[in-house]
Amino acid sequence: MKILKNSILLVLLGFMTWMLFNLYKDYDSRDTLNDTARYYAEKGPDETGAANLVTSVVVTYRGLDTLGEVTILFLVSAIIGLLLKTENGTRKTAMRASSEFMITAAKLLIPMISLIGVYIFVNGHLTPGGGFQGGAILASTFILLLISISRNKIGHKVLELTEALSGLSFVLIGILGVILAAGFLDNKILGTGTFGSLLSAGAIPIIYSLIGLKVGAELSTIILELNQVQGKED
Amino acid sequence: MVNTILSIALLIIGLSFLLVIVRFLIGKSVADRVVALDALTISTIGLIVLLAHFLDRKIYIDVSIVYAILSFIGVIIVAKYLEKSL
Amino acid sequence: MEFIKICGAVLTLIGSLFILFAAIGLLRMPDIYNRIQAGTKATTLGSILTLLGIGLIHPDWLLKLILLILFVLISNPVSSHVLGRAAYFIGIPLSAKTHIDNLKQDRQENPVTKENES
Amino acid sequence: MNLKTMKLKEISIIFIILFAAWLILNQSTATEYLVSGALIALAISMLMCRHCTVFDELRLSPKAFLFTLLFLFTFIKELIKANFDIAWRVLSPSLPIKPGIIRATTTLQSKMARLILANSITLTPGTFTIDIIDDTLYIHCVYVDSEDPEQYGQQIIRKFEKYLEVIYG
Repeated sequence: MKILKNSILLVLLGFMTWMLFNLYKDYDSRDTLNDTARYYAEKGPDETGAANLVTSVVVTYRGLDTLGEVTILFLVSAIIGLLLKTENGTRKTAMRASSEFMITAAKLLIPMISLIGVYIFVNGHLTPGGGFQGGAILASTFILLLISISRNKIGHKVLELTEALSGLSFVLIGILGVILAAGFLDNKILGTGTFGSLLSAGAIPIIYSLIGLKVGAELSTIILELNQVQGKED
Repeated sequence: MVNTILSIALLIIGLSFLLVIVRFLIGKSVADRVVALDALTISTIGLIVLLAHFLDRKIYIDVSIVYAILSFIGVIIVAKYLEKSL
Repeated sequence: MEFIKICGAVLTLIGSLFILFAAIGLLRMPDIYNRIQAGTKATTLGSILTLLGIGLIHPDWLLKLILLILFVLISNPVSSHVLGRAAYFIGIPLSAKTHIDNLKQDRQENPVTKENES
Repeated sequence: MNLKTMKLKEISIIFIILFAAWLILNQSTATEYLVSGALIALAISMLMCRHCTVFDELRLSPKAFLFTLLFLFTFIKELIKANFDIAWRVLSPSLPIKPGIIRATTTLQSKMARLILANSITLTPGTFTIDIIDDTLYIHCVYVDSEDPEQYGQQIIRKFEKYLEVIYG
C-alpha cells in the first residue's frame, strides 16, 4: 500500500517535471511589449526615479490597485475575526510548554527577523521585494512569538492601532498627491532624488513602508484569531 | 578553474538532494520526514548562494536570508504541531 | 587574487561533500535521533563552508554571508533540538542499539514536572 | 544592578547589533542609511525588547572578551572534529554506533549562556541536546564509550562551561 502511494507520488513528480520541461522548450519570449507595458518600461524610470520598475508600477501607476489589495486583506482579517468569534478568547487546554532554549532563541531572533522584514520593505523600490513580502516576514515573527513565548500577552490594541494608522497615512499620502502633484498617489510630492539610492523615487519608500506595516499587522491579526479559536475545539 | 570546481560542488549538492528525497519518501514516521526536510532546507541555502555566483546576482543572497528565516520558522511550526501543542 | 578564489572554490567543494555525508547519514542511521545528529552537524558545517567559499570568491558579499552564517549557527541547532524533543515526547522509539536512557528513568520517577500548563 | 540599568544595557546591546546588521544588509555607510538605520534599530529594540532578558548578564570586561575568543576557538575546533567524526561513522561499512541518552547538570544560570551551551553541544562530536529539565540537560550520544555515563556527560559540558562561566555571570 505504502509502496503504491509512493510510486504514484514519484510518477506524479516525474509528470510535473516533464510538463515543466515542455513548457520551457516551447517558450519563446515575445519581442514587443504592448502599449501600456511599453509606456511603463520606457517612461517609468524617468518619471518615478525608482530603480525597481515593478515597484514604480505597483505603487504609482497602479497605486489604486494596491490600496484595493490592502483593503481586501483588511476585510479578510476582519471576516476571519467575525466568523471565529468565541465567547471568551482564552483557552484552557493542557499544553506542553516550549523548551527553555526555544524561548531564548526566539527572544534573540525576533528583533533580527523584524529588522530583515523592515529591510525588505524599505528597499522595495531598489530591489525585488516590497511591502507585501516585508509585511509577511514581520507577521512571521508573530508566529514565532506565539508558538514559543506567550499566548495571551500580545496586545490586539497595538496591532489595530498600527493597522489603522498606516492605512490612514497611506490614503492621506494619496490625497496629498492629488493636491501637490499630478494625481492620486503620485510619488513626486517629494523629490525623486538620486537614482538608485535609498531616498529616491519620491514617496515610494514611505508608501511601501506603510503597506508593509499594514500587511504585517493584518496577517498577525489573522494568526492571533486563528490561534485563539483553535483552543476551543480540542 | 574556479567555475569547474564549483560545478562539481553543485553536482554533489544535487546528488545529496536526491538521497535526502529518498529518505523523505521512505520516511517511516512523520518526524523522519521533517528531519529530512530540515536537512533539505539548510542545503538549499548553500544552493541558492551557489546559484547567486553562477548567475552573478547579488540579490539572491537576500533571497537566501529570507529563505533561511522562513524555513526555520516552518520546521519549528511542524515540530510543535507534532507535539500537538500548537 | 586567483589563489584566494581557488581556496574559496575548494572550501565550497568541501562544504558540498559534508552536505553529501549528511544525506548518506540520513539514509543509513537506524533511528531518528541518530539521523538528527548526522543531519544537523554535517549540514551546518557544510552550508557554512559553502557560504564562506562563495564569500572568498566575491569579497563584497562576504559580510552579508557572515550575517547569514550567524543566523544558521543560531537557528539550526535550535530547530533540531525542538524536533528531537518533539520526537521523544510523542514516543518515537530509540533504536535497539541504545543501551542507556537516563531521560526515561527521570521522567518515570518524576512525571509531573513535564506536562505543565500554558 | 537595578532593573532600570539592566533594561538600558539590554536595549543598547540589541540596538548596536541591529544597527550593525542594517549597515551590513545595505552595504553602505551613506548618511541616509545611517539615519534610517538608527531610527529603525531604535524603534525595534524599544518595541520588541520589553520582555527580553537575553544580554543583561553579559559581562563587558577585557577578560570576558579574551574568553570569548578562546570559546570561539574551542567551538570551531570541536565543530570541525564533529564533522570528520560523523563522516567517518557514516562512511564506515559497519556503522560504529552505540547510542544512549545521558544526563549532565549545568551550573550556568544565564539563559543566553545555556542556549549557547546547548547549541555548542549539538554541534560537537556525537552529541545533541534533547531536553532540559531545570538544571539537567539530557544529551543524546552516538557513542557512549565511557564506563561511567555520568562522568562522560560532565566531561562534554565542562569543555564549554568553563568559558561561558566567565563570559556570562
